[in-house]
Amino acid sequence: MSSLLIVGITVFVLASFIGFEVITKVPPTLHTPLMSGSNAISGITLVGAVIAATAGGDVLATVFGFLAVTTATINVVGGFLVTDRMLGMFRRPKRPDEEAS
Amino acid sequence: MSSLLIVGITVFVLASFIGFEVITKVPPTLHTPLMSGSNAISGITLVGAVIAATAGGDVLATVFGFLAVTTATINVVGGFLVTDRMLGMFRRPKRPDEEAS
Amino acid sequence: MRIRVLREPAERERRVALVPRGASTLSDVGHDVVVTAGAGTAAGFPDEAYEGAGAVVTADPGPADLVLAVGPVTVDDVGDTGVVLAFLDPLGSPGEMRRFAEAGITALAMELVPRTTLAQSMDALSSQATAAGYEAALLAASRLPRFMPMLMTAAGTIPPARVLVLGAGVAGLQAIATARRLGAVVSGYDIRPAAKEQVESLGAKFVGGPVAETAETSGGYAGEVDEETRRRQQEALAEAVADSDVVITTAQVPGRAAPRLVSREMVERMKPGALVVDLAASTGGNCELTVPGETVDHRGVSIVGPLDLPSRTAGHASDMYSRNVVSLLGHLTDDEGALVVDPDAEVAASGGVTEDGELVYDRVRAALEDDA
Amino acid sequence: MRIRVLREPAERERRVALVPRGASTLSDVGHDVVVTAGAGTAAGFPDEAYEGAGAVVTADPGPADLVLAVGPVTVDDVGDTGVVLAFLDPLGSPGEMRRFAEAGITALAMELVPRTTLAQSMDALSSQATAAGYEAALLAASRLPRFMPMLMTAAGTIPPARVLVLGAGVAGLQAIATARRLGAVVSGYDIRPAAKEQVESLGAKFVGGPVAETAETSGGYAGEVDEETRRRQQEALAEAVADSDVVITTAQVPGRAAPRLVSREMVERMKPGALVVDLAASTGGNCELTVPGETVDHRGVSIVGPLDLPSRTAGHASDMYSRNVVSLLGHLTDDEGALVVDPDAEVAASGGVTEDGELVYDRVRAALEDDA
Amino acid sequence: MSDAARDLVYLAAAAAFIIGLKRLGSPRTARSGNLIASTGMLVAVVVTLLDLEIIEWWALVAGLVVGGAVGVLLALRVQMTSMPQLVAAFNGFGGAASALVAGAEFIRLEQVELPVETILTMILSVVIGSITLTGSFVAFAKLQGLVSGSPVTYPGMRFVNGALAVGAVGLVVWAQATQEPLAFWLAGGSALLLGILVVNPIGGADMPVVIALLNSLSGLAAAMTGFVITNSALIISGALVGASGLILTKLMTEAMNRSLSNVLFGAFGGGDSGGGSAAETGDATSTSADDVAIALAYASRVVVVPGYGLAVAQAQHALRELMTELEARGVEVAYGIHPVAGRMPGHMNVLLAEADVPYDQLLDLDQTNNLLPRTDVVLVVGANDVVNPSARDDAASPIYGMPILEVDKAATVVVIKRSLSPGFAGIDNPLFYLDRTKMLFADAKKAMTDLVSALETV
Amino acid sequence: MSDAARDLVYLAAAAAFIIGLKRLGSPRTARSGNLIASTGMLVAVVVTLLDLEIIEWWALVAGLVVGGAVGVLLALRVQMTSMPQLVAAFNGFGGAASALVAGAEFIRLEQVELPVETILTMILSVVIGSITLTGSFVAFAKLQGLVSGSPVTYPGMRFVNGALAVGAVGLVVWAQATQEPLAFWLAGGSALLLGILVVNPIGGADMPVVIALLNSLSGLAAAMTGFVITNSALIISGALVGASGLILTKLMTEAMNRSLSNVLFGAFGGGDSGGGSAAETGDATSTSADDVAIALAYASRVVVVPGYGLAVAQAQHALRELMTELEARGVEVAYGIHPVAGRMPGHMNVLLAEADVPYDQLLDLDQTNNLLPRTDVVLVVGANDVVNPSARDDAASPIYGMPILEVDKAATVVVIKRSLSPGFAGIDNPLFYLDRTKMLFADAKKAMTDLVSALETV
Ligand SMILES: NC(=O)c1ccc[n+]([C@@H]2O[C@H](COP(=O)([O-])OP(=O)(O)OC[C@H]3O[C@@H](n4cnc5c(N)ncnc54)[C@H](OP(=O)(O)O)[C@@H]3O)[C@@H](O)[C@H]2O)c1
Ligand SMILES: NC(=O)c1ccc[n+]([C@@H]2O[C@H](COP(=O)([O-])OP(=O)(O)OC[C@H]3O[C@@H](n4cnc5c(N)ncnc54)[C@H](OP(=O)(O)O)[C@@H]3O)[C@@H](O)[C@H]2O)c1
Ligand SMILES: NC(=O)c1ccc[n+]([C@@H]2O[C@H](COP(=O)([O-])OP(=O)(O)OC[C@H]3O[C@@H](n4cnc5c(N)ncnc54)[C@H](O)[C@@H]3O)[C@@H](O)[C@H]2O)c1
Ligand SMILES: NC(=O)c1ccc[n+]([C@@H]2O[C@H](COP(=O)([O-])OP(=O)(O)OC[C@H]3O[C@@H](n4cnc5c(N)ncnc54)[C@H](O)[C@@H]3O)[C@@H](O)[C@H]2O)c1
Repeated sequence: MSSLLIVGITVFVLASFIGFEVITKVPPTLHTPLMSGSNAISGITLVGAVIAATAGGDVLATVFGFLAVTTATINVVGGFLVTDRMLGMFRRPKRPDEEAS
Repeated sequence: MSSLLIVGITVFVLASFIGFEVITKVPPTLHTPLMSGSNAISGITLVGAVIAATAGGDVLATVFGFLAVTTATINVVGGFLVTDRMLGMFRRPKRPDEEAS
Repeated sequence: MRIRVLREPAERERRVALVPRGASTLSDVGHDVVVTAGAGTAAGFPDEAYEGAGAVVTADPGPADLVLAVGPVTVDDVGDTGVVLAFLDPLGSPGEMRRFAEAGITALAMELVPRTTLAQSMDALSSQATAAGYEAALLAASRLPRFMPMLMTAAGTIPPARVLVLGAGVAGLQAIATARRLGAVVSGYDIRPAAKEQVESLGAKFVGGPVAETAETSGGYAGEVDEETRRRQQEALAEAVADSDVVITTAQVPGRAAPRLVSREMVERMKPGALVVDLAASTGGNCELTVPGETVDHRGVSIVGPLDLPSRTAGHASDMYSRNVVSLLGHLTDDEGALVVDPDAEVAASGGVTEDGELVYDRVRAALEDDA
Repeated sequence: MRIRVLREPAERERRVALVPRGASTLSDVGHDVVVTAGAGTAAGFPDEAYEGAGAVVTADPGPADLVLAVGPVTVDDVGDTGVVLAFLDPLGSPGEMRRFAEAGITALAMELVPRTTLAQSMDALSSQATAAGYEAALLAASRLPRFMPMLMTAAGTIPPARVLVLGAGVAGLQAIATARRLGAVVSGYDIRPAAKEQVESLGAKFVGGPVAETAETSGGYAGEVDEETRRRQQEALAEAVADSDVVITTAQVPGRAAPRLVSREMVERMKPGALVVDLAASTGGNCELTVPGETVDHRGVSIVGPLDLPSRTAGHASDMYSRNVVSLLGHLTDDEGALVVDPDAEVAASGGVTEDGELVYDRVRAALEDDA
Repeated sequence: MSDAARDLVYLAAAAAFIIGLKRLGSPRTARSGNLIASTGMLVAVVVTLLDLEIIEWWALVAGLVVGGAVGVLLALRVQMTSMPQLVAAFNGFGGAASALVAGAEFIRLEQVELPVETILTMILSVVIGSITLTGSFVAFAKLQGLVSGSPVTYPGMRFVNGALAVGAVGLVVWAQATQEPLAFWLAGGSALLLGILVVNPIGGADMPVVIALLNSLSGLAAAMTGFVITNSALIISGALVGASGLILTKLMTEAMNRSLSNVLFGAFGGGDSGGGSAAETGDATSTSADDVAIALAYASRVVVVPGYGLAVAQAQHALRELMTELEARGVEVAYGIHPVAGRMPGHMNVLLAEADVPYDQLLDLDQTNNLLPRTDVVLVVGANDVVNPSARDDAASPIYGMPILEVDKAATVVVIKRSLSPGFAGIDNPLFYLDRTKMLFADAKKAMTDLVSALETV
Repeated sequence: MSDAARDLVYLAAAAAFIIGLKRLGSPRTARSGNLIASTGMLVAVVVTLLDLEIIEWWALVAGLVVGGAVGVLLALRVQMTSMPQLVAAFNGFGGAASALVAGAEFIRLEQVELPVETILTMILSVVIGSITLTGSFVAFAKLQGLVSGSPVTYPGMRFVNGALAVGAVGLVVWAQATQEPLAFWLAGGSALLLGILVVNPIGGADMPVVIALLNSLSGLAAAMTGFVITNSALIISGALVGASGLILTKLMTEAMNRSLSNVLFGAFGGGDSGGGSAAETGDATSTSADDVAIALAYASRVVVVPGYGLAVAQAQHALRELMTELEARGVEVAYGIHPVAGRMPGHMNVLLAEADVPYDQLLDLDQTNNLLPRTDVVLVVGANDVVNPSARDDAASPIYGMPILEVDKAATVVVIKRSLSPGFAGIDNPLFYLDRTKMLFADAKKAMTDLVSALETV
């Protein structure tokens, strides 16, 4: 096994730990926005898509790249926007003690 | 900068995130045991010490290595043991509903 | 419609059937309200208050379309009227009912208003039982030569009084709540199975004893129980009664003598200084030793059979009764304000005893035929 | 030592100074306890119970070393004895105290036992005030022609009664607690600054009014207040009194007439059906209209001046008094069981009124000299 | 720009994702979390472009323009109620992207002899991405009502799915060992099929859980792509989403009182109108203490309507505690008391006085009905008949004409009781089936305690 | 053994540390967490040995034997009360080890031209390790009473420390730029000095915080060593401890109501007997709601002694709630009522009846005193005179002879009141200064609410 792979695995494992830890108790109302937001993050594959689309070579590969950029962009742009829209509903009333400050 | 260093930094940052996340609300009674346990973990430097002590070469380096192994071992062995001793005090009474099962 | 408010004929009765607020409601919808002078004084409603509410106060009110009273009243008490509305005790005095019929007076008995969810605002039995239950607990507390609540003081620890409430209807539940408020340890018992949950819903204990699925008739009333059940009841209750400092009994079966729940022997096993308050005194009492309207001392145990409990909180009791009456009239009058006693509408049907000179209530007729 | 338990001379007094349990404690440590026949009956302690506790019950008990009574008692009541222990009201009847001195009887007044943390188990003022406060609230609740608690029912919403307690000493606080238990909205007032926290510690509201730092004397009693404070007090209380359904007054100043807190005008501003219960009736009353021992009706407001409140819960009140007495005797007797009235020990010093034929209590002497 | 600098920027972007994800977990910080994560994404893409040796322009520009436009359009136009299916669709696109990148790489490197691990991650990326793609779109179709939302099963279904899965694994092994294009593409194709077949039997009500799981998978696909193109940003973010998606899936199944295997293989589910995270009981919508706590915390006025159930559960102290907590947070609270609530006149007064509820918070029928239209949340605790709208609306009802507390005038109605069973009057209550009504099925005391602790996390 | 395999094992060990650390944070899992972490350590060391090309044997063996023996001896022999200083000492050893490894590496590679980053991490490792070493041992000495525990300051102290710090940084820069051994060793030496000078001015009561911070530093040192020898196990574990140590430090300062800068530069602190995490007020030991919650949760019998303060705070409902929660956890609870508690006869009865405390849980004086010697925790809530032992022990006391509730017979006494001020009788209460007494200074109602929420996390 290459050391690059080992590094990849190490990073993968550590990031997974973070993923497990970072989310603990989330109220059900936030389940959908959270899912949507984390789905947008998984659109990071856009970075790969950009590389695939611009690397040239086989036309089929470039077409694949084009499709990849398109779908990934939909995922990223749409995902973050729609998450923000969903979260728009959380506006809290001012507490009496907050009004003073 | 070497890519090894970048990898090191990546790993370091990810592990730090885990460190920040993994501990959230700890009751004060556990502060000392937790400190002791995590201190024992930092004794991982023993791995480095072992390498330093066995690599040969300069005698001074080996002497340093010996000292490093000694101190690191104290830290690791003593640390884990004493943590366990401290935690010995947590024994909970059986609840009525637990006794059934 | 000319509505007359009676000054109650019964001696210890301090309530009044309509309070000034009710009088003003009725005047507002166009009725003429006439109040016998002094009718509300004992309940804390002076004649001036009625005048202020648009009623006419007079010593001799003359004929009317409708007479309101708390009751019970006789044909002589009501005088010249078309309809009378009061607690008429139709099953207890069927003869009087026949006399109403003969006099051509339509008699509406407040106790026959159905006990449904819908009719609760007209349910005077409930409102007056509320007052009775509350006053029963207070009466017990002040008669008792000891404290109700637990007190741990420098002069010793005083254990809480034990209160047992037999019969957990409206009055019983209110007595339970009031005794609990005062800090007593309260248990309750009733023959209806649903009562257990209700007693416990007030934080009191339910005393194990026979419950009879069949005991609950339609309308939520208890029926009479057979001899075997009675015997098991007495057994189960004997211990609980003996342990109690106060026993409040409220068990009733409509139209029948009150069930005998506490026997002489049971009283004799109670501690000296203990107390029995019998709310069923008027129908013969739940305790063997009860003398209606009096306090009996039996070997250090007092047995009180009060008849005037709701009158002890006459102001509020009248207020509630008055609202019940107004609410019922709202149901019984048509758009022009005339009284329409429609035998098919549930509320009125069950309230009516006599109509057009006839006895329309089966059980009264039955009672009279039994007599005959 | 021969200890005699008096049958209380006062007519309405149902308490007894020593209950059978106390008698047995005293017999056990070697005293001879003699009980006048029938002494405990009214409190629920039959003669047999005393006999069972090792006491001698007789109609004519003869001479004794120590006489126990609830009081007040005269020289004639106690007969031939060395010491008498009772509520003697030394400041109210200094003449009687001189007579005790002349008769060579050592008079120990229960009301002079100091109100310190240490002496609480002998503090009969506190234990009897507890009973009085509790009974006062109950009396108010049962006399009131309305409910204490709030009730939202199908027959209308009944607002909670408003109860105002003036004077938040032991009895006042207990009255507050009991009225709160019954669901009333309670406020309290006292001249001592510390009382505010105490009233609030029972969940009641403190009525704004003048408090006087100087009002609290050593021992926690209130002193007399000057004219200016009295005026401001009346002003501040006028509104609160007018708003109340029940006013319970308990303000006392030891050895003086009770402060006048509720004037005729204030009563006249109260609602018809409202109630004043004056616990200070025996020392003249906090209300201008109070007649001790009677109920006055003034324009629809009843003013009750009960004198027998602790007697209404005679069983427990006697029980507590008896424990106070036993506890005090424990302090006053030496190892052989003989009574040692040591004027230097705090407890006894303050309890003693006469000794060796002398008046030893300054304030009584002063009162007598004033008279002379 | 040096590789090192680029990699450090990727690290920063990954950190932004981590922080963003964390903040998304709490209502107070969620919005800013989304902003942080999206900023991280922008930075990562920009640094990639700067760093890139661009050989072909058109595919990049066209893809960004088309994708961006479609994304914005969908995100802004779609109705709030269709959110779950939209997320499913986005997720499908993400899976497709990962598969396509790996596919493109495979094509480009077809002639090169690749190390085993590279082929393996490529195939995994394609397979996982493809399953995500088709699975997500089936979920989308079910939620959107394009196909029947009810579970679709047929005899031997498990066998077929199993065989297909085994086949796909075989193809993966084959492709990985030989770098044979046919095997590679066949594996991808069977994954597409598998996605459809696995999701199809699952009912519409369970779809949110399925989407969460597919979301986790799309993270995994991105991570695999990261291995393929040796890009740590993809590996970290992919792993992050993969792991947190699993946790989220677990949370969601717990909120529905289901287990994951139950959802995936149980092949049953509620009716065809499964929306949001709410499970269903009949036509009434049930909810969780956590959701109610949020609704309460973000309300400005809450009215409690207690009934006999409060008394049975003896929950008055716990109720008072909950209300005190809400008051401390600046919510206006009141208690609406119906004259016949409970089983005796004044029953509620007895209980609430015991719990020391201030009298001035107790409102009678008229006061309450005046307040209800201006109330954000009304909390019906163990009451039933006294809030039954048929007394007002249904002339045939045995209680027609009785005045009721018109809780259906409030913005949100939460009803706490143990089941849908009727109250004293023995009649059904249409309130429970209103859209604005959420049922919290629990003993009243337990519900109160749960609400108090749920409130602490809001 | 291949490098890849070794690295994977290291990764597994790191995972064990992460899991272990997480479990150490909750009383229920702490012990198993420690076990998991130590297993990870064993695995990491063993795989290192297997993988190693061993040139010199003696240093390894001697070091392991000596270190192991000393470690075991210290861990098992030292008294429980000396735990904080023992942890400090261990921590010092850990820091020393990191510094020594980096030093050895420096010596070994003296002749080789090293890349900048390698030297930098070497020096950082030596410097941080050295500060940890001396700092920890000063903390040890203070706690052990070897030097005065009170803050030691002198005029110009800050200036001297600042200068030294600047000098050390200069040396680091110099060494890093030139690989000059003199600069290297001087930097290490000044770090040793800095450790002493920085910790010395801090008072004994603040030492636990300092140790936590030094613990975080020792993690950092290990991580730097990891960079030096390019070992991911060290980097991960070191970063983990470094980060979690910071969080722990923050938690501890919060528990003491201090800020970190306040601790480090405030140069003040309590007396010289600072033990555990408890802050001090006079001679009484104050405690936190979290600690009391643990004590309550792990007790088998708890007796509450309420007093006037409970009434003033109107905390009866909250108290009842706390006790109900404890009962649900299987703790036996009772209320010990002193006859004169409060300000009127029966005051406590009124309150507790209002809160619906079952009568059979109310014990009078004698019953309570019988039970107290068999009680694990007695919770004195706003009571004072009625639990004053001088009424029993001190013939000169004005309340001598009054019967009291002998709460000092219980294993642990927790007193909840707002201050040390006296009660009604106006006399001081020696109970507050007993070793077994912990004071929770707070309004009784607030304390109850805090305890209830603290209990949830136990
Ligand atoms: N006030 C009076 O004087 C009086 C007297 C007699 C009769 N009534 C009648 O009683 C009714 C009162 O109305 P209401 O709304 O108060 O009560 P209700 O209509 O009887 O409904 C009470 C509801 O509480 C729920 N419940 C029972 N135990 C519970 C628990 N432990 N936790 C949570 N929920 C629980 C029950 O549903 P689940 O089983 O699903 O939990 C039930 O549907 C009216 O019909 C009235 O006419 C009143
Ligand atoms: N029972 C009776 O009949 C009666 C009548 C009159 C007098 N007394 C006397 O009163 C005393 C009763 O003893 P006790 O132990 O109950 O009371 P205590 O000795 O008066 O002590 C009460 C303690 O509660 C604390 N406290 C006050 N408010 C508080 C709050 N909001 N939160 C937390 N703590 C609070 C106070 O300390 P902090 O200020 O530090 O918080 C105070 O030290 C005895 O001396 C007794 O003789 C009794
Ligand atoms: N629908 C409504 O809204 C509504 C309103 C008020 C009352 N109610 C119902 O009406 C019913 C009667 O109430 P009430 O107070 O007028 O009853 P009541 O005065 O006729 O009787 C009092 C209680 O005595 C009990 N009892 C009778 N015989 C007994 C025996 N042998 N042993 C023990 N207990 C015995 C009865 O069960 C009843 O609970 C109750 O079920 C009540 O819930 C309904
Ligand atoms: N040390 C102890 O343990 C202990 C025990 C019992 C009582 N005490 C204390 O003894 C004191 C007296 O109690 P008590 O009940 O016997 O008092 P009390 O019967 O003499 O008087 C009753 C109350 O009336 C108040 N009062 C007097 N004049 C007033 C005026 N003009 N306006 C308003 N209020 C007025 C007094 O302040 C007192 O609170 C209290 O402070 C009490 O706390 C102490």
